[in-house]
Amino acid sequence: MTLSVQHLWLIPALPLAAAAVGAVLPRSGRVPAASAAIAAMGAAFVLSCLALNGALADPARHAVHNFAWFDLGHGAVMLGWLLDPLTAFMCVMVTFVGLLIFVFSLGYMRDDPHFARFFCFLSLFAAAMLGLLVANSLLLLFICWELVGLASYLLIGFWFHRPAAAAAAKKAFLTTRLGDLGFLLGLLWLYDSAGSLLFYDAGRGVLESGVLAGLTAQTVAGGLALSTAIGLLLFCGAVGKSGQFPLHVWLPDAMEGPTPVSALIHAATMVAAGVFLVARLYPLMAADQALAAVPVHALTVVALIGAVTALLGAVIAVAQDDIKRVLAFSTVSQLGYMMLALGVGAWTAAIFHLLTHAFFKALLFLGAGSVIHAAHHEQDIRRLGGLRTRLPATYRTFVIGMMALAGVPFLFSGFWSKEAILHAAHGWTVSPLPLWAGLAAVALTAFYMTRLVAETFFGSPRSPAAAHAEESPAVMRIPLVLLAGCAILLGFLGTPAWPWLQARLAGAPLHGSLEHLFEGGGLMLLSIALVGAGIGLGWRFYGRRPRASAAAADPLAAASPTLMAALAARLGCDEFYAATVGRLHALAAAVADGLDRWVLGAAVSGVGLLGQFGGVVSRENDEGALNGGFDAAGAGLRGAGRSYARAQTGRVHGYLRALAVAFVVLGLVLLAGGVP
Amino acid sequence: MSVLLSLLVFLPWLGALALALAPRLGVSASRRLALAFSLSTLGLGLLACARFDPAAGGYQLVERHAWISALQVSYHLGLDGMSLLLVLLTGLVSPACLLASWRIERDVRLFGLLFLLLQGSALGVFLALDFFHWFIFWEISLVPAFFLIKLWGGPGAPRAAYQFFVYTLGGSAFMLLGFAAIHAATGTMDFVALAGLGGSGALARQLGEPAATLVFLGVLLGLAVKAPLFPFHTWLPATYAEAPTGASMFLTGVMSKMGVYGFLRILWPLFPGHVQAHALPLLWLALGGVVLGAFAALRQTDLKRLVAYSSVNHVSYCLLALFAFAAAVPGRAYDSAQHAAAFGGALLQMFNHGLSAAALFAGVGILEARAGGRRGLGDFGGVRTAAPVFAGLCGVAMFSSLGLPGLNGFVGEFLIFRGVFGLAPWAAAVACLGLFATALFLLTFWQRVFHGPVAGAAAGFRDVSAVEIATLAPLAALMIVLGVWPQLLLGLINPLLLEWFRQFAFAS
Amino acid sequence: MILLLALLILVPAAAAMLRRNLVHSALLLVLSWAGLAAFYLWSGAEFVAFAQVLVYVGAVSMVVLFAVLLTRQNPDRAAPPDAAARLRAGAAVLTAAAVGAVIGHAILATPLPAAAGAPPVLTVRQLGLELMGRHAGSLLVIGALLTVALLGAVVLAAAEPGEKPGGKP
Amino acid sequence: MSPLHLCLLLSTGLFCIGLAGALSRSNAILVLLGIELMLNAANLNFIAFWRYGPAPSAGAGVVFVIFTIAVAAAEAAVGLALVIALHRHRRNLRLPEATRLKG
Repeated sequence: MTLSVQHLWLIPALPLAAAAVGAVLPRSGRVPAASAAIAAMGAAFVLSCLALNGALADPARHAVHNFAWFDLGHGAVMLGWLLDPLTAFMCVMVTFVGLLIFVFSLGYMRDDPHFARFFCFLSLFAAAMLGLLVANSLLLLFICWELVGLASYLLIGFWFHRPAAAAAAKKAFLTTRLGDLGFLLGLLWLYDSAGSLLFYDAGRGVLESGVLAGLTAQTVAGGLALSTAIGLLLFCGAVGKSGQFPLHVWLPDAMEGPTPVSALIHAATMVAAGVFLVARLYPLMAADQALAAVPVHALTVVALIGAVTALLGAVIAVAQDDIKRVLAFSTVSQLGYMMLALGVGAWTAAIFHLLTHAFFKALLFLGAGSVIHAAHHEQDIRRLGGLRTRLPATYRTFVIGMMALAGVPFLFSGFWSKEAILHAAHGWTVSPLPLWAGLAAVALTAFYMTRLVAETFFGSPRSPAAAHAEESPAVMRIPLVLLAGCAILLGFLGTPAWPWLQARLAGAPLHGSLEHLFEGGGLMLLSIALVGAGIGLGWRFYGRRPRASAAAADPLAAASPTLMAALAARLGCDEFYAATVGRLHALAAAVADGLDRWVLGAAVSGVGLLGQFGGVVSRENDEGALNGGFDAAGAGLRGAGRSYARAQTGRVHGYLRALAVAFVVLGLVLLAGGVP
Repeated sequence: MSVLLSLLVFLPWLGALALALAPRLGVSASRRLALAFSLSTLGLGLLACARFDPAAGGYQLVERHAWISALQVSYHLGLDGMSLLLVLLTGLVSPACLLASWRIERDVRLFGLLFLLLQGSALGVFLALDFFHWFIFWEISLVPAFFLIKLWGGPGAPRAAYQFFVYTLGGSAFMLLGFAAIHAATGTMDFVALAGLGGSGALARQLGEPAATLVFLGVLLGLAVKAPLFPFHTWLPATYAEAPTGASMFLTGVMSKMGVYGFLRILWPLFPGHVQAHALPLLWLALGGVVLGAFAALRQTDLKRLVAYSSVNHVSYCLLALFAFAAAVPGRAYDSAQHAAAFGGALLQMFNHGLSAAALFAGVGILEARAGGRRGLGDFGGVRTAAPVFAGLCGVAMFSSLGLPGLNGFVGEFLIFRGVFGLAPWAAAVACLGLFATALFLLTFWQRVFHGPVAGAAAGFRDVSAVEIATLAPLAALMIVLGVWPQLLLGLINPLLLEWFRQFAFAS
Repeated sequence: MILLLALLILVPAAAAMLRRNLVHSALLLVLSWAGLAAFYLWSGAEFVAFAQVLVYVGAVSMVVLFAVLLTRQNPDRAAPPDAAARLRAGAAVLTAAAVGAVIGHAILATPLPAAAGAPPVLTVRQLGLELMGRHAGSLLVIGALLTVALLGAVVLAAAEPGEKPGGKP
Repeated sequence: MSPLHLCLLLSTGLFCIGLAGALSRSNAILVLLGIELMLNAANLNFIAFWRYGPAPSAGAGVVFVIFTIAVAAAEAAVGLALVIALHRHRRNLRLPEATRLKG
């Protein structure tokens, strides 16, 4: 049984319907809202599996169904659905992880008064995300891209009465929107040059060779190929959405949202949308690879940004004390990995890592959620500790997630996907930087995850909340166990010996043999050694002698206080932006505002020019000086009117007499001038 | 010959007359009567919509009677896709304005009377096809607007009203002079006839240089003040801020469209050559409106001023599309898809902005009413906690204004950007700045007022009443519908786009 | 003939303007208006003549008389002509004379057709067709004007509500 | 001297009498009557031109006169109503003293 591409719209439509139901339900409609959401998600999961089944039958085929959104008289604006293995795998992942997280939320959000609204927003998000995946048009993708941004905004700010949450929501929306402006410009440029935004359209789509050849043939400013310029602009959107340097600042703050939201949106799915975008547009991004004479290739930029982000995220994660922020920076770092993989040409490896990461990162976040739920919303790892015995199920699954993330060899999925990326980076000839950055991040990841586990679960409880933690209910534990299973099993879909997933994604024939398992063994050994070193060091600093109290100093901070302080402050990125971009905006606003008032004065009266000079600074001054000019002009008119009014004596005889005299004068003038 | 259009124009005036002749009408009855007459526009507009054949092109449901034969003036009403769009907009926004003014207790009868006068004259502007009565409607609209602002406005209202009146009247005076010259040269003031002359270049020849340029500038000035085009917008923030909520809604929702309508109906058809020759500076001005309007909004602390500046920003998008099209003409082959996108986008944006800006003003009006006249950015906090339904409706309007896909604002802005990018890429790039600043100030507004702990005037904030829901909900629902299904409106204007394309493409 | 008519028109008019008694003035004016009607009759414009008789001799004079009677002043407040009034009268006569001189000069300086043809024939039927045809719009406007004037006169003359008749506002 | 000249002179005379009266008398009623006389002079002109004019038309002059009479009647009605209102407010009809409407 398969789902044909014509009916692919059902997958996003089901959660959308659930969101609509949730939106009209009253606050008390907790059960219907949640059951609608979960049922819709379950159905979407089944449909996604059917779609995958269909897509795998012919993996090289891009099945499309295009239709006109609206007609302008001169050609319609087209949208469409696309079914290929990339879409299908992503849909299955999103619906499955989403379903588990929905179930988990039943427990986590049990006591929240806005339970129904939460499920409404979650369903809205799922709908938008799935719409993004099945889109066969960059425009539809962009629309859903913005809608996931909206859902993210609503969910980060779910507890909007907390100023921090409200500010984080705004920051997330604005930062991603900054990237989206690049996306929009790229989209417009692409539309303008290609005349279409459909990905695949029987030879006329923008990802098909005919159009791509046209795009690479033109050069624009700086000698860039047109496709490079468009690709880079589109990549801006991915940078914003996927939290890549330099627009990564919003992601850690987004942890102000409820933890299931962090798991679903800011770890597993939405932030991976940028990676998905680049993977989807891979033919476009890679179109300039054949050109030798261009200053830079689009993918080179992607690889370098990814490398920087992977390293930066891992470094900052070392010094974070909030359990969710550690995971957030780890997400930044892992997304950097994926970008790196895309940049070095291994887009299938990137998607492989995306899928494995989605499962184990969702697992980690839900585990963190379980801890937070149990410990009465205590998130600071310095004040946790000793939860190993109190939360055994959470502990076990969390450690599986940690091992997968750290890349513990052979058994865990993260190892295989990460190896695939490192292998590809090793083979990249342009620059060794991605490989080095990737290897460094491997060690750092192992280190900070060990730190996180040791601080949270080992030692003794360091706060009353931690001491009285109780294991979460089954509705929260079962998703953890399922995700943990996936975190292990999924890796075997893409081992070098049997790269089924990669082959299916690329639509290539599968060549599996056990001999390939240890291909590039030297690199694999090196990375295993680095993982071991990271875990060992982490255990040495944090595991062997757990900290005694919440106030005790961090062992690393004791060794190098300045470095750790800088890292804890996230290397000052936020401050830097506040000082530059924020200031710039404030300045532009002041100039615009001042100019406005200035023009007012100049245009209307031309009076008070002197006052304006200082007036730009002070608002009140401005109002007085400039609008004063307008008033002066008005007063002048009124004065003239008053002097004229004096002639208006109110004596009827006077008027009549004036009339007569005027008539006589007029007659005399006419007579003297000679009447014709 | 149908009298539908005359009915459309004069039924609100008839309503005003009815109110004028019923001095003892009670407060509630006055409100209802005014609302009923105001709703007539929507009903008749839909009727016109049903009778309108989009495929036919040209003006439909035309009414034409000789009027003043000495001046060759005729009473000439007609409807094309653009007029229809704006008539529908007026029909939607006007009842909402009256509903938003439901809480006014003082001189309700006079308020309704003036408002219906205003509504009728706006409809007259959208339907008249002869400059003579077009201008009468255009000027008459100022009078009720002036009194609405002056009598029911805030503390600074008298000055704002005078400023509004003098500024716009001053602008129109030049336009009148221009048309006097046109009439002297051609002997007609009929738009259809003049458009024919303008399209063939005969109008400019008959006027001769430099008279033609002067006339062009005069007409431009009159329209630029009304629209407003940067830098002639300075009357706007004070006026919108001081006007009562219903009047602000109408001013931004409908009257600002009168200016843009004039650009499309008069300036361009009559002076295609001049528009093209001056398009580049005009394009810069429109860009200035987009960018500076958004940034100026960022600095406002008065919510009404903030929304007013956002209005400058949004209306400038329409003008941006028009001028980008004009600027691109010399030395560039036409790409009809870009042209269609730019114009279609401009028309949609007019409609969309009418809805979203009116809804935003209504929202601010509710805030102001609840807070006893305070409407500073810092006077509120956590309104969403206190009034979730209100917050939801305002949120739809805000995100529509911000251009979020899925809501109506996006479609228009996307088409505008699509067109502008193809015609003047740098302008689109610069305008993106405005897009970002819009998001910035709207989200700041949203965060400060609706989020955070309940503070300031939000304490004891009641959620929306039935009347307020009736004001906001239809607008919000339409925003969603039009965001998903823009064909609903585009179907009305598509043939018009083709027609314009033929006209303008060969006018130069 | 015309001189006779001129006498009939001008003398009562001048007398009316000079009399101090308003009732006398009004009655003298009726005479003058009747003279005008005679002039119209003589010119062949019968319909106008009848209109003149009806409107002026009949209606307006009555209204004037009513107004005079309604506003009859107390004898003690009718002040005798003072210096200012005399000055005003002198100035008025001078002005009027100047106007008359200008107009008269203009008339005499203008060559006008001397021959008087047969008076044009205008039946009432023709006049009616004329009124309802070419001038239908104006007729409507005049009708509206009369209505409005009637209403306005009633509103103006009616005692304001709450005001005692004769009381100071 | 053609008849037209005579008629015009007659109308001039009437007009000047009316003007002199309107200017010299202080009583509002008499001022109004003066104005009525001036209007009558205008009517007289219309008829004279209609009768003796260089281009006698079908009936324009007569129609005009009828209209003028109608307007004059309206004017008289409103004017006398004003007179009554004035009297009610000021207890007299001396126009030189009625200057409340000055600018």
